[in-house]
Amino acid sequence: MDMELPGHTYSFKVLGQVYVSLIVLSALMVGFAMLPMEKLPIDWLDLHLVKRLLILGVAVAMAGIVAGFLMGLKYEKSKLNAVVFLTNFAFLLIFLLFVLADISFRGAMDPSFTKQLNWKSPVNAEEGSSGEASH
Amino acid sequence: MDTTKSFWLPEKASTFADAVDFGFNLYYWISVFFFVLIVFLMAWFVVRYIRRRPDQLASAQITHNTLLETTWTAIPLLIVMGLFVLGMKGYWNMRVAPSNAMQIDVTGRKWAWSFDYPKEGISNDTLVVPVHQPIRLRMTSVDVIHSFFIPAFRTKADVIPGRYHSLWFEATKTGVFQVFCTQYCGTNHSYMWTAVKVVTAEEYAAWLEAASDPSKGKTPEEFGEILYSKKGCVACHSVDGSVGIGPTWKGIWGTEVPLEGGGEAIVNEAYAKQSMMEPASQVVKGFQPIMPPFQGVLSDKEVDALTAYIRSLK
Amino acid sequence: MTAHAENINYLKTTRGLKSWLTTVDHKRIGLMYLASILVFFITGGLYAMLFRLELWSPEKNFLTPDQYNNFFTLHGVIMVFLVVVPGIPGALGNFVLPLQIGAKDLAFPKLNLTSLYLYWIGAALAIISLFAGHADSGWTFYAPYSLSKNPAVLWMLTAAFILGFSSILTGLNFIVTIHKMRAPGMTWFRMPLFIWALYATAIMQVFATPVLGITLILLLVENFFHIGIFDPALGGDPILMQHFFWFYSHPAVYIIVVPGFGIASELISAFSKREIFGYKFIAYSSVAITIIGFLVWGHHMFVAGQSEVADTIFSFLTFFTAIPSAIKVFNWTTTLYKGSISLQTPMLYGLQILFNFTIGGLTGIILAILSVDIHLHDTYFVVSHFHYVAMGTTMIAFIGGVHYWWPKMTGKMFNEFWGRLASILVFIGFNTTFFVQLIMGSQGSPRRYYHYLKEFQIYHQISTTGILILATGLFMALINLLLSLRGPSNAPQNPWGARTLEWEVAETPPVLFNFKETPVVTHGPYEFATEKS
Amino acid sequence: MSTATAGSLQEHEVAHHFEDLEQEFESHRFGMWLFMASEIMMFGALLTGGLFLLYLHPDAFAQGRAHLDWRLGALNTFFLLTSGFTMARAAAFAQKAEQGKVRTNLLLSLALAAGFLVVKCIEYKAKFHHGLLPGNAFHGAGFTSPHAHIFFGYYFVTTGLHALHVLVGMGLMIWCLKVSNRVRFTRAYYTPVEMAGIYWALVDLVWIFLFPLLYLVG
Repeated sequence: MDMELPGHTYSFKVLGQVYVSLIVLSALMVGFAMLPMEKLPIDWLDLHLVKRLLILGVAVAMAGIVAGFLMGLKYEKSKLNAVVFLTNFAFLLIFLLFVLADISFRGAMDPSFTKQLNWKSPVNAEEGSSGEASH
Repeated sequence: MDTTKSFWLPEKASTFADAVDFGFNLYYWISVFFFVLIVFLMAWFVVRYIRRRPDQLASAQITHNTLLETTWTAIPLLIVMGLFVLGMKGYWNMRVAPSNAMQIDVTGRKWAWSFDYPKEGISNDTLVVPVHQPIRLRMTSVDVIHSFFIPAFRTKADVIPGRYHSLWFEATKTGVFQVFCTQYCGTNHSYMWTAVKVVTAEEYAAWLEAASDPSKGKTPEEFGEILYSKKGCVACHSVDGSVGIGPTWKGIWGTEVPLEGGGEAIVNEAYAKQSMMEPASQVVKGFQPIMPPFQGVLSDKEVDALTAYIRSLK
Repeated sequence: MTAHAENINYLKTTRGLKSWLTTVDHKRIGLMYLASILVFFITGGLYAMLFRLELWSPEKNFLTPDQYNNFFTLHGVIMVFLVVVPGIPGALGNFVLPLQIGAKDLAFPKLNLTSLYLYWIGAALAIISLFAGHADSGWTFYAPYSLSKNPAVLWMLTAAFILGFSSILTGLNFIVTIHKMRAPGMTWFRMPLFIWALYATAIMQVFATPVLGITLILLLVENFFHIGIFDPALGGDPILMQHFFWFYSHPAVYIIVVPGFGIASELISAFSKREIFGYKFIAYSSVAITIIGFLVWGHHMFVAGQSEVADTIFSFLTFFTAIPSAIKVFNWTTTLYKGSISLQTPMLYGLQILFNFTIGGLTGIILAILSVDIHLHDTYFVVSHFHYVAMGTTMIAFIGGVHYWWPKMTGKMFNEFWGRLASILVFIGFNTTFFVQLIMGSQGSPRRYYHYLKEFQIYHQISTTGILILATGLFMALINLLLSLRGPSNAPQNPWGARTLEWEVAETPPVLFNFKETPVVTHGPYEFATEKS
Repeated sequence: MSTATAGSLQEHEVAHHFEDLEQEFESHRFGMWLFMASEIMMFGALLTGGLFLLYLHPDAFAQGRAHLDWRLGALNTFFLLTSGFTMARAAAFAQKAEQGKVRTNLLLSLALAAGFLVVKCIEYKAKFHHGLLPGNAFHGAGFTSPHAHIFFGYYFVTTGLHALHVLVGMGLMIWCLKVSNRVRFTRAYYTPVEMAGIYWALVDLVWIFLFPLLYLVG
């Protein structure tokens, strides 16, 4: 009889633990952000990047907990939904990496690529400021 | 008749053309081979195994053949990897200009090109370049994305607002070659043409000298008429009275025109100059405020010449 | 009536307009999609004919440049968002999918109706756009051109956004149905290849279309509030817009063409009475195309100003799309070997797909060769290439599929003679229209040109002649099908002798819940017998 | 065991085209997941765009972030995480057929979601007040980056879209409350609460990434 019941049975204890760990992790995230880490006397490491990666790591951990417990991925009988969820992030990663492959190598061959010009476009002529071209 | 023009490809006039045409032709014959193979097999099977009785069944059911399928996975894979290397080499060569390249600035606007020779201070509507000299174009647009395409040189690059994009080439023979805009840019996209004039080094030097002062020996009206087509006014303003994207210039001088948003203006020197520098400020009623500003594009002398030309159009 | 409502023909269970508009029956929804898509196919086609006639000579004939720009934009938007993307999944997929896997309906029948209504709302917005001015941005909506606050473009953006939703919901419905609703015995490798194709398509619809959604939202917001994400005048990057757009629109090309592959597999197998050659290779190749389809969008941007590193990566990956496509073509050809080939109307379309897709695929690979693409980019060569794929493969498959399942949908047989004649005209017309465009393009004629060099006139004239033949063929096919509706309900249960469930088990036309009792599947979709000799 | 009105509640019936309860539940759950997948793609693409802009204009992002109050962001994070917790509890109580507690938890989540929106409104109002607006409307003082308006344009688009999802989620909670008046939730049938819960967890998930991107790094 139990076999025919859909889904998993929620446990209040687990839910409580999940909630507490999410709150702790978000406090940790804010903590990392507030830490004046970049002022450390270390120059062989991009500390801004380290900080961002730490924060990202906490966010990913929180996302994992939300998906696993609140959305119930951990209890799935077939792993289908988990596959969907991971595929998702795989596609997003592709998008991110390839867009970065564009922007971070612009000008690698021809430095004039990187230069951003700054002027008002006549396309938005309605602002009336279109004449103030400053090349 | 140009002998380098073939059934598939236009004439060749740059150092890239041979490599690109080689890639095209190589791939073309590979395609022809596969296309003929498929169509021949298809036609042969259809003729050979056509159903003769209504209840006829297939004479064999062949569900798969791993060797065959692996073969026709592997062979195309090898071919395309070869093509990739070929394309990549050619492309990187097209992107890196040699260090002795001569730089010319290109500006795209709706719907005209202008070419600036920074060292000589020349601005022109056609690209004049010496033969056998690498040329690097530094390109930008003042409104929307355009694309600069010279079929005979087999090269092309988008011209992007807010940023420079570059392109280089080395012409291999003299002549006049077509330039197209290939990124859709609005009403007169298909009129946004110009030409590359490839000349010998001596002719180029002579041209530079003459071009440094285009108004020499001309009346303001004559110079204005040249500017009218050179600066792209012709795309929107007619001189025969027909209504284009902008008002016609014929007979407009001295008249009082109603303005968008109320009011009127008399077409005089001040109004003409204002309309060239800040077109959006006083648009004639019934027209769109789409004219690009010519602030910094036209010199005072050129403005005067254009004004004189408009005045002469009775 | 003593019989249960669920045991009578689905066309007769209830009557009246209201019963159709509120139906949740996938078959009726499929038919309503079919009718709507045909209307827009004709509309989009008429625009194409008008601007092709205008191109008869390089100078003005009867359209102004603005009208020309407007017409090719409308042709593009209507054909892409209202015809080819929803076409095969919406009309044929809806009708056939549950029948082929032995389900009573799609997993979410109400959601399915919602998709249809969203399609109609999107269509209505597109029609409003026709009256709101000249939408002239091209179907690609490139910034900053599309940021000029043109009301017609804004309506079009909204329309495309809504149509994207419709597409996502259809895809979602299909995936769940294929996973959860298959009849007993319908294992993954007993599914017809059309189902595999729809499955691959649906994955792309669900994963890629949201990115189109966000692109269109950002374009709308940019138009109204100038947030400066895409607008270079405000510090944004127009290339980023192209990344966003093509991240959807490249998979969209496969959303368009993969269902066409599915239909090709069905037609070629059924009319050769041959088990499809290399079933698993074809099935996996559909899925492979899906995944590769997400990795190659940057090949639309080789001249757009992205970094050379990105260009090179995208070019490398693009070549891999050639492999699954080649596998399919070879497998279809081999399926004909030792078959019992019947050249009935649907098969004539099936063979046309093979012919056209061979050209469409081969002309695609050359566009991945970086150095050659620089020359061919944004010319008629590209136009011709994607018409060989979207029209020559997908729409031909659509028309072939409509002929193939027409007896099942309506219970009527169409006239074979006129059907075959129409299909031959379509073949001649299509290839006349588009083959010359390949030559014109490689000669350097840019696309979206109202005014062109005199030397290209002969190509344009051949192309315009072709479209007239094509239109004649298409109208002949349409009239032939419509006339059959007035004829007797003479279609046998399985007129083509196919082995899939919708022909072997379901009645013609099917009953309300498709099968009188849930079918149990005991054989593969293409297990035909062999001649004893 | 359940509320006083339980006697008048209907039992759920399996829809005609499904074989059994399990098939129905699994289909709904899978469908919901696919929908979540497409939502994640949409927000994910938007966040990728944000990283792109961060790369393009790092100073604009740094200066923009300095004008956001991380404490309000953290408060909102707290609201969303707590409401996610109460939504999961609602589903847990639905399984135990405790209709009354389901309703309490739904109302609690609704209140927390409303709290989120109130804080959001306070933040928006402050931005309007200081002229920190997108595009040409931007007239904030003290910025050296010419592109600071892009940060705020991006801020309004992302948080606006997220707030729209919060509103939809609140709609779903209200719908669940309505269903709970009509249908008896049991261990065998608690689908509406489960689906709303999954959707709400997604709203959490998106915020977990938005919060650091906008308020913490930059």
